[in-house]
Amino acid sequence: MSAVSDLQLDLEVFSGPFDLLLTLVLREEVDLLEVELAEVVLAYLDHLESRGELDLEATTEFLVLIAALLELKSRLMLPRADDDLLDLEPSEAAEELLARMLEAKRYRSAADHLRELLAAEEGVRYRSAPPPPWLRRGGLDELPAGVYAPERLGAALGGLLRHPPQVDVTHLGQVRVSVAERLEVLRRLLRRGATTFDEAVRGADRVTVCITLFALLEMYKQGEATWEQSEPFGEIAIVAGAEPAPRAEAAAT
Amino acid sequence: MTDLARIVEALLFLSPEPVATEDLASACDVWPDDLAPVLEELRAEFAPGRRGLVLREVAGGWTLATDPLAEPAARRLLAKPRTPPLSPAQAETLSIVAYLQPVSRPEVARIRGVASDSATATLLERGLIEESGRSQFGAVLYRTTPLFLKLFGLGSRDELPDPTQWDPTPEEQGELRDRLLRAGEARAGVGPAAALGDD
Amino acid sequence: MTDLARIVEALLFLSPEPVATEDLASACDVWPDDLAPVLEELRAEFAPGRRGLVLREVAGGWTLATDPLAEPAARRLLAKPRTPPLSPAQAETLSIVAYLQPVSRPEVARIRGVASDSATATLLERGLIEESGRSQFGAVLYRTTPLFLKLFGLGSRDELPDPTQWDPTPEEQGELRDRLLRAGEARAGVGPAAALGDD
Repeated sequence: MSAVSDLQLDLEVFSGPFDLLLTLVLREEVDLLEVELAEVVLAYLDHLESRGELDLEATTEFLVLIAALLELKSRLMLPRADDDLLDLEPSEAAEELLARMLEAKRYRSAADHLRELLAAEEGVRYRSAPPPPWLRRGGLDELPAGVYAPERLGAALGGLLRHPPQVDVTHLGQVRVSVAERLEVLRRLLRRGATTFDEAVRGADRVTVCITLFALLEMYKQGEATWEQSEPFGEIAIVAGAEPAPRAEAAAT
Repeated sequence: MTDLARIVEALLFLSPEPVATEDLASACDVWPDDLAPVLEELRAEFAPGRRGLVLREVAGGWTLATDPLAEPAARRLLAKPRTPPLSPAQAETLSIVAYLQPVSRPEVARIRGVASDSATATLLERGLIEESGRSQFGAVLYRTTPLFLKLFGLGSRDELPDPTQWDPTPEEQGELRDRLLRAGEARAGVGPAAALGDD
Repeated sequence: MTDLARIVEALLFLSPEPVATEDLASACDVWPDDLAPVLEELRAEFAPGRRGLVLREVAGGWTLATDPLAEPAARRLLAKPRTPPLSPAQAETLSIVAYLQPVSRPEVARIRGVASDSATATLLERGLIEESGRSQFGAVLYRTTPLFLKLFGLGSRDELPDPTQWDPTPEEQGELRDRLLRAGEARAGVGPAAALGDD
């Protein structure tokens, strides 16, 4: 049983297992706008702690699910969002999850096939005895001078001096981004004045975008920030709210 | 046995790696076409079940290998275990590298949904995969090695079967989709996540 | 060929050293006397002039060897001198050692973003780099060798090409070492030590 399906929730609007919540949300029987997703995350962290072990597989599953919920909720909560933005059907969320699961399944099946191939090779051995002395290849010291081009070294070094575009941090990505980090990013940007959502998520992957949006919602709720989008898909301008809430961080992380 | 067949037999015995037909031909100072009947002769001579050795075509070349009949005795004589089996994580990582090479570790992690650092490290250490440069983002790329082909009995990567053959049919996919939506009704201690994960 | 003869053939093929009759017998789980006719059978099969391999009885026991007929071809196939290509991992590792020497293995791993043990081992084995003491933290330091200078056609380390022409971020400030470490860390993101392998 995975940790995710074991997760029991006791929220204001819903009490029961997490996967039932997911189902009810997808069927629109529970209003996602009323679900405190931060509470869900906290419950999950407590749950992990009580199990005393970190199951990466289950944790990732949870993150994928919660990210899908976050994205859904974010879209629902976007101020001035018109019908275009509200058209994410529950089936689209299901579609997204399905696509990921199919891809993973394809290579899991291929992996099973590889293991069968390897098992079928049981008992096949190759000779690994070293060649007889009269066949030993001479060492590199017998090669003439200058067989390698020094430019090869300069080029290799140059490649190592390159900084990746920011998007590359996603490669350690989806598991490691936290609401606290994204709050930090937003607050840092806002200290310098007004900013935009694009600025806050430049080069970020999808999950980071979701979490950033969630962090922004949290700041909005706490009166730390407000935002404005003048047209659908337009730039989202973010300005610091009148009263930064001292509790915000504790509530969101 | 012709002299040419005798020479090829000796070369295959001496070479630590499978030898391509062209390399055998140039070592024997003949045309590759002249070698074809010799390789057929040897293939018949070392056909499975005839001798203690079998002639195999793997990793783009020819090589001699033992018949599994000898495995228990070989284990007793050499006290060397054969290649250990792959863990599920290693096999998944290897299959993604085998099919999508060159592929970076982040890409493997994205497909598997979990970080695959230790599986990658083990596959590298066992020589089944190797680095093959860097992606445009600077991530190290990996590919499979000739040893991978050899140990899995493959002549080349083209012999890997099309992985889409394991995809669910459109009907099954539709069913999965429905289940994701209807999981509440089907739920009897099994959630949508778990139910899908088992498929 | 009997099963026992097939097994013995496979064992002699695998073993790098001559094998005593007793050892063959115990590996095959038979009495040495049972093996005598099998060895005679194989001796006839692998008699000189018949095949590419010859069964020999030497001081330590039994061994398969190639017929001298194959020697010229074997030399052409296996003993010809060749310049081993530098893999991407080896070229990166060697360039780091060449430009930053002395440099420690953990530093190489931090710059490359992946453990570089096998590349380092190969470069050491080929004599292109060597150890040069230890860092204040006890890590082994590496430097290039005179053989390295010779094979790259360099009179001294000062003749290494100026990397500026390959520098993708010339606007970055700082020493080469610091810049490499910063770029390596940027490529690794904020990830855990796992990315660095076994530092």
